Amino acid sequence: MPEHGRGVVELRIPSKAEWVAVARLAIAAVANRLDFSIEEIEDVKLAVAEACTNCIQHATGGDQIEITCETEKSSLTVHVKDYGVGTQPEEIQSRRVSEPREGGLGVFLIRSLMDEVQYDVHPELGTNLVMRKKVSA
Amino acid sequence: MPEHGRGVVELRIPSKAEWVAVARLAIAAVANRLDFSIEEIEDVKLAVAEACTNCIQHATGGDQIEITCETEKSSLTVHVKDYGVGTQPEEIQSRRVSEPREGGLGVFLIRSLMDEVQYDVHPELGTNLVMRKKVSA
Amino acid sequence: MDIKVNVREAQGDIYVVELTGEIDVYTSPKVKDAITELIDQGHYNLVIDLEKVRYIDSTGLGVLIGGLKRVREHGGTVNLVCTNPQIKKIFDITGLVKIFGIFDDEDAAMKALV
Amino acid sequence: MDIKVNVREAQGDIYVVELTGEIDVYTSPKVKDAITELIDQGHYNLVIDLEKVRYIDSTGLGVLIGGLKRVREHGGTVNLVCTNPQIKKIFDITGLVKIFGIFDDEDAAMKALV
Ligand SMILES: Nc1ncnc2c1ncn2[C@@H]1O[C@H](COP(=O)(O)OP(=O)(O)O)[C@@H](O)[C@H]1O
Ligand SMILES: Nc1ncnc2c1ncn2[C@@H]1O[C@H](COP(=O)(O)OP(=O)(O)O)[C@@H](O)[C@H]1O
Repeated sequence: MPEHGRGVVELRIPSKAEWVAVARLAIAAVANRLDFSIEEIEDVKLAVAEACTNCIQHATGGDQIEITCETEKSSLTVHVKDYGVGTQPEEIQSRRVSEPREGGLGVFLIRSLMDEVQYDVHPELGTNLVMRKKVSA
Repeated sequence: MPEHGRGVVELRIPSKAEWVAVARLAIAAVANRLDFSIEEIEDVKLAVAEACTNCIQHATGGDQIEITCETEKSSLTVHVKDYGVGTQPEEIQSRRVSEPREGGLGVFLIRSLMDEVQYDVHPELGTNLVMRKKVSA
Repeated sequence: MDIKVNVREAQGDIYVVELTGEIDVYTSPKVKDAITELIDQGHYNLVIDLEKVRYIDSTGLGVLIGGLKRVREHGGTVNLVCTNPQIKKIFDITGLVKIFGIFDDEDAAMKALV
Repeated sequence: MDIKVNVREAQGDIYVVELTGEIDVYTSPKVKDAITELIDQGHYNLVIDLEKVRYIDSTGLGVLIGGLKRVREHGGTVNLVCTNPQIKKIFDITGLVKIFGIFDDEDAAMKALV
């Protein structure tokens, strides 16, 4: 496609497990508007899904997740915002797996798959995650 | 899946042709949460895409399309709203094709594919289309 | 979410337009351009193969109808290849089944043109 | 956007859990239940076939890790079947390749268990 749209797409889903698939498919469709490879689209999909999953599992009391995608020719920025009683900033960390453990992979995956990741944590207001992926080609 | 979520999903896309595919995939993912058949999901997809296409082609000046999906156990209601200078209510009509003509199929398809369709036309404020599809099974 | 257009000459000055992908308000101009180019070059007997089309909306239908109208002015016609039930259903409910010849494969669509 | 779980007994008290679909925060409890049931019944050597899994997230990985930990307590293990490059990549970057045996087909995964 000759022209790639800059544009903003906003999505709001209930903060429940069954709706994460909607966010995943929508973000894949948005990423598909850019020159991302299939692998890069999968990366964005997983990162956004992990962010939503964390909102659902950790943001107590928030009932909606707001996903805002800003597309430019060569990068996609995604904001994932919840309105739940969040965590302390120092809680959010990523770690490499040295021994098998069930939890703690989500933030690690987000940081691995995206080029820039920033958490904006307001323990009383909710968490705002901003992540950016650049088109490699 | 044993439990089917009632829920509201909101999507906002730029009123440009390249973004209709995002609405289409998102609505398919939402419809997939209900007990729709594959054929019914395709119906909803096309109806919502036709509605978006009309916003893009006819709602002069509106730069965003707002799609709101309300899911219940046995039906999906979709609102498609634009903020463009719209049409006169009597313009919106569907007709059967008796001779080949390029235009005028969109509203006809929407009315054929969905169970309930209501246009709320405000020539100065934009058009609000509400359509509903029931789960047949 | 894209369309690929592949045009090739078959026997007897019939041209086959093979489409792959989704035809919507964004991609249909590309289909229209391909059909217009063929007609401008004087080819009025076309087979449009929709077998690899997963989705078509009213703008896509409009492009097909527009092409049919133009070739008819020159005594030609457009036959379609389509077996996808969802897409056939769209041709059904719009009444376009009565206007287009719709065939199960390219051979049949071609034979009906000669 | 759903998961199918198919459990079957193979030779030598190995159980194969074949998953089809997407494993995410919504569907992974179903996978967890199937694995838990096998372990509760005393089956500690499992092959989990991910060949028909198109997508897995961290909750899915968590379920696999949880299963592995439990069978290990009984001297068993979990081998995975996976060739999908995107999914292998997730095991790679999380370091889980070092913890799971990952094989190209069920036969290989099974032989490595015996
Ligand atoms: N949206 C969020 N709201 C509140 N806490 C969060 C959010 N996202 C991440 N966290 C915190 O970050 C921690 C690490 O998350 P993650 O790496 O996904 O592992 P896990 O979810 O298994 O704990 C979580 O346990 C939680 O305390
Ligand atoms: N969102 C909208 N805003 C303004 N006018 C609309 C809208 N939706 C439909 N219309 C009107 O309804 C008419 C019929 O639409 P449609 O059946 O899709 O055919 P076409 O788009 O080819 O004209 C349009 O020509 C337009 O005047």
